[in-house]
Amino acid sequence: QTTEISFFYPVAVGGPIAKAIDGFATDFMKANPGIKVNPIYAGTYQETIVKALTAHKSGTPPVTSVLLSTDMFTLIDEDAIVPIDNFVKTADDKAWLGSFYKAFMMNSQTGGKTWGVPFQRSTVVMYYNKEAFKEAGLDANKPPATWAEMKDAAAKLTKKDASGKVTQWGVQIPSSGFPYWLFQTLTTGNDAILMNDAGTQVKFDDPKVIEALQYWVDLGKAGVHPPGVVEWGTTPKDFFEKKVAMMFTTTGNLTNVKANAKFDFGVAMIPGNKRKGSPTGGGNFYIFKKSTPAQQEAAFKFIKWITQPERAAEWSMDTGYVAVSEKAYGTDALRKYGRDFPPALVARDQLPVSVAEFSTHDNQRVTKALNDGLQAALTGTKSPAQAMKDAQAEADRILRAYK
Amino acid sequence: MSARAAGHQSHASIHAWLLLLPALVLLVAFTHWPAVSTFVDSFYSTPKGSRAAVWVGLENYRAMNDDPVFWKAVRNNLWFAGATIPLSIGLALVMALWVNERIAGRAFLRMAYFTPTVLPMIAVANIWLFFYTPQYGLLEQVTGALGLPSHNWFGDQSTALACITLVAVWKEAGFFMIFYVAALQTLNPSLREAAAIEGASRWYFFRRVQWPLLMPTTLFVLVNAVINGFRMVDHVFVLTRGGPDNASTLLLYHLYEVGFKFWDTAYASAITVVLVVVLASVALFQFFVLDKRVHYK
Amino acid sequence: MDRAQRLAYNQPTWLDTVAAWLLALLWILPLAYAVWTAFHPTEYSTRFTLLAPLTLDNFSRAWEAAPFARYFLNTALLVAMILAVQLVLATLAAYAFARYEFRGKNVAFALVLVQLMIMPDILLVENYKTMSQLGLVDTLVAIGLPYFASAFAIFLLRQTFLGIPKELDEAARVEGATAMQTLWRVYVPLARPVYTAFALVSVSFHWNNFLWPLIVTNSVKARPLTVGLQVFSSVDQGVDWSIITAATLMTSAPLLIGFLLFQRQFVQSFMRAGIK
Amino acid sequence: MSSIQLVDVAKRWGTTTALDDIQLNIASGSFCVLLGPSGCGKSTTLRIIAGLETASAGQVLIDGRDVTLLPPAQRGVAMVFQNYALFPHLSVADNIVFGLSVRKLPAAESAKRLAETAELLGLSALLDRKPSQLSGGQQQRVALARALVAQAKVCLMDEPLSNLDAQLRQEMRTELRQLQQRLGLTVVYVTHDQAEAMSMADQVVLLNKGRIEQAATPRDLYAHPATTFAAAFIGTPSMNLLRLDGGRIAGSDIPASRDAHWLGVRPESVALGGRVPATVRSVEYLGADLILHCGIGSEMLTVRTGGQADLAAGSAVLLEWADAAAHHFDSQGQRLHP
Amino acid sequence: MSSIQLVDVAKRWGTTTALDDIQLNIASGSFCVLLGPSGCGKSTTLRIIAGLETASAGQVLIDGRDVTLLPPAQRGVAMVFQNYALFPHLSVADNIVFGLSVRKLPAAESAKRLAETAELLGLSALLDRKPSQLSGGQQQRVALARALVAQAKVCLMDEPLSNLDAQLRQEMRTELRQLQQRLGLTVVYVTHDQAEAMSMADQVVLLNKGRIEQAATPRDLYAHPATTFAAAFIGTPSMNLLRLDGGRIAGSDIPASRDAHWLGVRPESVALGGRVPATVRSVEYLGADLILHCGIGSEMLTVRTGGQADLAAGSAVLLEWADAAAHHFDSQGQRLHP
Ligand SMILES: Nc1ncnc2c1ncn2[C@@H]1O[C@H](COP(=O)(O)OP(=O)(O)OP(=O)(O)O)[C@@H](O)[C@H]1O
Ligand SMILES: Nc1ncnc2c1ncn2[C@@H]1O[C@H](COP(=O)(O)OP(=O)(O)OP(=O)(O)O)[C@@H](O)[C@H]1O
Ligand SMILES: [Mg+2]
Ligand SMILES: [Mg+2]
Repeated sequence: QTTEISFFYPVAVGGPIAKAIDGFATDFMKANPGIKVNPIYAGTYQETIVKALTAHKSGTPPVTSVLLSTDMFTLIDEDAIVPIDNFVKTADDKAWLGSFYKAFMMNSQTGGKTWGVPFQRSTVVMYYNKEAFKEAGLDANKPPATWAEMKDAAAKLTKKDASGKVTQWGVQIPSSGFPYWLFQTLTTGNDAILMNDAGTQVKFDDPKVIEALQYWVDLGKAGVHPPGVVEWGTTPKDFFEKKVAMMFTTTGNLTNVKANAKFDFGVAMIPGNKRKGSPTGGGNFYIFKKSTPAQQEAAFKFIKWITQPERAAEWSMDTGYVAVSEKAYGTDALRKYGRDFPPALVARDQLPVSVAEFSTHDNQRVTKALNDGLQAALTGTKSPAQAMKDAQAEADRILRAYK
Repeated sequence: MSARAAGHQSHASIHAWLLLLPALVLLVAFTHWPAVSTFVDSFYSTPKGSRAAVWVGLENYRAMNDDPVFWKAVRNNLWFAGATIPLSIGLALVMALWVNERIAGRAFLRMAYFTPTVLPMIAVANIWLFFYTPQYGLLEQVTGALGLPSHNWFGDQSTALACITLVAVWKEAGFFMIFYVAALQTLNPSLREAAAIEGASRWYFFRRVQWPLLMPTTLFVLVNAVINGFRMVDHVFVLTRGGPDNASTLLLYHLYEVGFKFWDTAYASAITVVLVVVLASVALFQFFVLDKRVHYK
Repeated sequence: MDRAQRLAYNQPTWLDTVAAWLLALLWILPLAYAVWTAFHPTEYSTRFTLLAPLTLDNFSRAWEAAPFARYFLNTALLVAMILAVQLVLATLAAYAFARYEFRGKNVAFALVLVQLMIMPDILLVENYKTMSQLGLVDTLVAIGLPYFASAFAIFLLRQTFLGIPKELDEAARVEGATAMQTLWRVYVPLARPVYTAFALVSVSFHWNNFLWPLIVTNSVKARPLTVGLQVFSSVDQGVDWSIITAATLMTSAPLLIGFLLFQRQFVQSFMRAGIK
Repeated sequence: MSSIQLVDVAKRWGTTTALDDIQLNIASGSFCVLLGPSGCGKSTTLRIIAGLETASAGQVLIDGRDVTLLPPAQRGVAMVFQNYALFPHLSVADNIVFGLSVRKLPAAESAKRLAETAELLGLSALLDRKPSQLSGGQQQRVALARALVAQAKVCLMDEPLSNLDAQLRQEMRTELRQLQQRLGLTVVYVTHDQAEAMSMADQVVLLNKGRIEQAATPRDLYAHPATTFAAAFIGTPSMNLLRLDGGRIAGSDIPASRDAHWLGVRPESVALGGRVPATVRSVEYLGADLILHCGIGSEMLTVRTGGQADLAAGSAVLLEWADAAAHHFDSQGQRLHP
Repeated sequence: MSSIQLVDVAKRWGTTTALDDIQLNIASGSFCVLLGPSGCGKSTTLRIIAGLETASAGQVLIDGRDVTLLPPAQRGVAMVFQNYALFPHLSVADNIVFGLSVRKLPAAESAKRLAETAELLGLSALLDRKPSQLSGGQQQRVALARALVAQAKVCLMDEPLSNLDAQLRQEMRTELRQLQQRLGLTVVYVTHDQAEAMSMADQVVLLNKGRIEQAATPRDLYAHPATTFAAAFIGTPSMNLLRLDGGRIAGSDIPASRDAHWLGVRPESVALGGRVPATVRSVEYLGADLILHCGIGSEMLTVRTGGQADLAAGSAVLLEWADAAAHHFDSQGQRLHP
């Protein structure tokens, strides 16, 4: 008698992801004849959670799904998922659970329980155009490491044509879609943490946070960063087109950049001010509550199988995501890959200083309050301090119910 | 007499209802029933996990009243509708007048105007994204060549909504054009000749004859345009996601965020109810009131 | 003597012609851009030089990204099914509205019109519930069901039927035709242009519909093209116009080609439909 | 075989009465024309016979059978509509056999009847055309063929010729009449054209405001109109009705042969060259005829004379008419019998 | 004041020739009727005069001025369309003053002219109605008012009465003609109804297949048709055309008064009681007249006689006609002059 488990997954990077997932599922089923895995492509992350929660609300959710790590609180509040700890019984299981990078687990645990298992995880890094560095008289092998250095470098990298119009910006930090995530690269560097672990308290009006935002706004004012809100989706293209010399974006873009940048480029850790650091991001596995114990067990087995080092390494190379465990980087395949293409290791190296992606109860609503504040500051309709104060007030109002 | 007539009448009634039945059953099952339950839900709190929904009366409506984003969306939407409706109808009319005449390349023009209707919005929005991209986007390439300064179209609060509006107009005008062309074809050609003999210019003829006679079509198109003015949001998802800072949030997009991002289904229901009531009254007003006034025949 | 065929009183001026062409070029620009980008390598997606090399690479990449062959089949089946059911149901309902006097007619008509206003997207959760109660999740039928009764079609056909001379109806009755026979043999053939017109609208809508099909289907066997198309709007990675435009052209090609081939008939249909 | 009786038939729509107290017998195999001005209820009467409307009161008998409440298809009647009501999407052949195929007649039988009927009406060469490709006269024959092919013995026609031009109308009248006689049909025919009624009918039923004004043979109707309405409605130019004032034509001292309220004389009964002086007011040349509009006293008198006569407006003429040609009506407009 | 000349006018659409070599003089203040069967080019001629079509060759002169290439508005013509072309959304008053308001006439002047014209045509009580609330005859008068109010001296009319019923048509003819005379208009009037042409025209232009068959006064046309076409087209019932065979009526031994290909006799010129034996084939009763269709040899002859005659189909009759009433045509259909 076979146990059938449905598995929703989103696709957030290019390439034949669906084929890779189907391949994993087939391999898994070969190894575990009693289980039938049914992978279901469910669109983008947002579409996947809409699909999963719609199904949950009508009583027939998937057994497991990859969803954003930041959706944890939402899923808990909807009473949609069960803690992973329920299934961790043997020592082997415990070792497995302990093998993930701590940075990734920060978004997967709350209230002493583990709710998600890291799968396709990422972090923000800085890509830079080495040729532009050389042209500007900068050392292409020594990317800026601090805010001050970055601002200087950006100033040198900004090029204008005869009419005074900028033809190449020094640095670009996109601010559409999920500005809060990029903003965390600055707050983390300024040694500020935006929320507490329980997801019930935010600190937007912390002076360090305001200072970070001020820095971002000042980059624009200094004329080294494009004005207004910068589109996330076109940022890589801006980089390829040499319209920008340094860009902040996800490690998930590595394969893309490698394929399309027609110049020598470098990947660097995010420059810091008081410290270094960057938020993690990406998706975790969750197991849904409204499925049979047998299915949940089977799903757990599948999750454990697919996050084994070899597969994590393969997945990382296929997609550009960060492999989720130390051991994955120990595999031959990934080691060789890292040697041939050192930029692939930058994200890993940044993990020790990485922090959890911003996530709270009623996550999207609170996030939106922050996003709106950031965009207001970046488009100049509010001062950074005012924007963060308003965002804080709104977040407090929303989170009141969860205290 | 009445007995005779009544017999026929009731027989016909049964027959008519039988014909309507399949369509009505489906409408009720997939439109009215969900709509009613949405209406009911709007008076309860959002069920979360184990917390069941409780009766909260008008609480959700009060929250709506206090929600600045809602009001921003209302304002934006009014602006958006206020711009798309006249622009798309006006362009549609101009297009229809052109392709209704013997203009050079009529077949090509007709096809060109109509293509937006055939292309999927989700995909086309990405193309528009390119058009608006700063520095190397198509628009910038043109303005750049003209020596105009660069502008971040979607990244600026003052232009984002206008850009969204333009895309909507592009999508709509060709569709409406078809209705106008159809109506123009039914106008008696000798009216134009009569006007020509009287010495009316094209503009005068349009103003005094064509336009009033197209009134029923304009109303039909208007109602569609009003509805679409509140229903078209596909492109917002790709282009601006409502930003920057809600500068391009439309009601339905806000509704989507509340319902499927915040999962505040009760509050979403309240917004839905408001939206549906407003739109339904617009449409019913047209069909049952205005319709009778603008028909000349 | 060089004489115009017709005098100037109804001739568009050259100004009109220029303006009309400019507008048309503007309108077709997205499509033109899609064609350009899809057939050129990525680096030319934002640069327009005449000598750019041509390639079909983008199409093959797009084609491989999802089981498009199956999706094409599903989409074709789906739009055909929706259209067929819509036409049948709307025909019956429109006939009732156009040719019968009965109690509650206005109420019923208002109920139908209301559907024009209620966007199915908002009713996702409720409708999904119904589908899962009916056990229809992940079937083509489930995608179509909420759209089977189309208020737009009912409205359009009712208008058309009202415009069909009453004598034809009476002639058929005198000849012994039942109401159903009259409908089928007189009304339907006479309304053919409207059916064509509506078919165009319906097919292009459902060919491009996305959210509901995504939510209510799970497997390749029931999913339409748009879901496949969505693979390319990869959020993390930014926009890759080359592949998106290739995929767009690929998926809308049947519609575009169909429209090009039959545009005369379509436009004439709309015209003869005399939709008012 | 197929007589038609209307007994006490009335038709009301809300408060308007379209027909009132209609009594009518139409003999089997006869050609009955319903004649009258617009809105008098001709179509309504026909539609009540066809079953397209239900009478508000009274009964309709066909062949003695009460069909008042039967639907049209069960009455055994065929109908030709004013604008033919041909199905524009069907070929001529399909139009003709529409009723047969609806009634699921075997294909062979249906083809046979089609061939016969088409032959009869000279449509054999046109069977594949669409109605829009036919001339008015041909369309008319198709409509007729559709009515005939069912072999119903009663055929109802609502102004079937009104859309045709003068020449064609003329021809079709003769053709229709011959056909009716050949097939022995009972035809009820609606028209508002009195010439048509006169030339075709066995019985003319003249309607006015929902009531029967007179039902008679054409000759009887022409020779003995029962009312001034009938007198004025039949004939072109229509009968002169001169008001009499103390036995004289109003405004003159010309005596009438007997006292009445109205003196009626048909224009063709007035001859030039008599004892009655008159002034030509206007002249209408019609080729074969010349129509003179003359003033006598305060009355106008129309005279039909030969086309070769050459009289201009303003001339003085002398007129005369035979006593036998004079009709007399009382102040209610009722005929005074001698 | 406002004569019209067409010089060598031709009109071609692609390969079809609608008009060929048209030479026409229309005197100022006259009533000219363009007559002919459907498709003969009547409307095209009218529209070329109006400027709604351009002639492919030739010139149009109005009052001696070459207007061939002028747009309609600059030709000083008014036009009444077949279906009236009233603006359905405008009131009667607005319809009438449409042209005046185009020309920005002062409101006072415009109101004055409206009042006068409405008065003239008896429309004063209807000024606020919409065209759909008018009867056919009233609509016709509104169209006429719109044409008259501009005070153009040339008025073109395309079958303006064809949509009216017989009675109304009769009245409108008289009214129109009187109006034309009163205002001294030059009217060009299109119709395919020969009776209409005869009763209204000063000059009838008979067109056939894009060419002028004959242009003459009604009496001349009737008395001396130039061709068999003209002979057959004018008059109801139309002229009998009997084929002659060696100087005798084909299939009989009745001699004609002279040798020709065709012998033409009008039905009203044939009298009963003469020397020519014939058989009545069918009979048509029209009240005032009785139409007999008689066979002579292999030819048919229509005879018009008084309505009181009582002859049934099948009777043998003797007929006669005066030599002066006989027309003769050659094998090309051209009139043979005595
Ligand atoms: N469906 C209806 N509802 C109300 N009144 C009607 C209806 N049909 C006919 N009438 C009225 O009944 C009267 C007789 O109409 P009917 O159609 O029989 O006239 P008719 O003699 O055929 O006239 P016409 O020659 O114009 O066709 C008219 O006054 C008409 O307005
Ligand atoms: N726009 C056109 N294109 C091509 N042929 C035309 C056009 N208009 C008219 N014709 C042709 O020119 C000829 C004359 O047409 P016209 O309309 O003048 O006829 P008519 O005498 O007015 O006929 P009717 O009495 O039917 O109105 C016809 O053979 C017609 O088919
Ligand atoms: Mg009638
Ligand atoms: Mg014509």
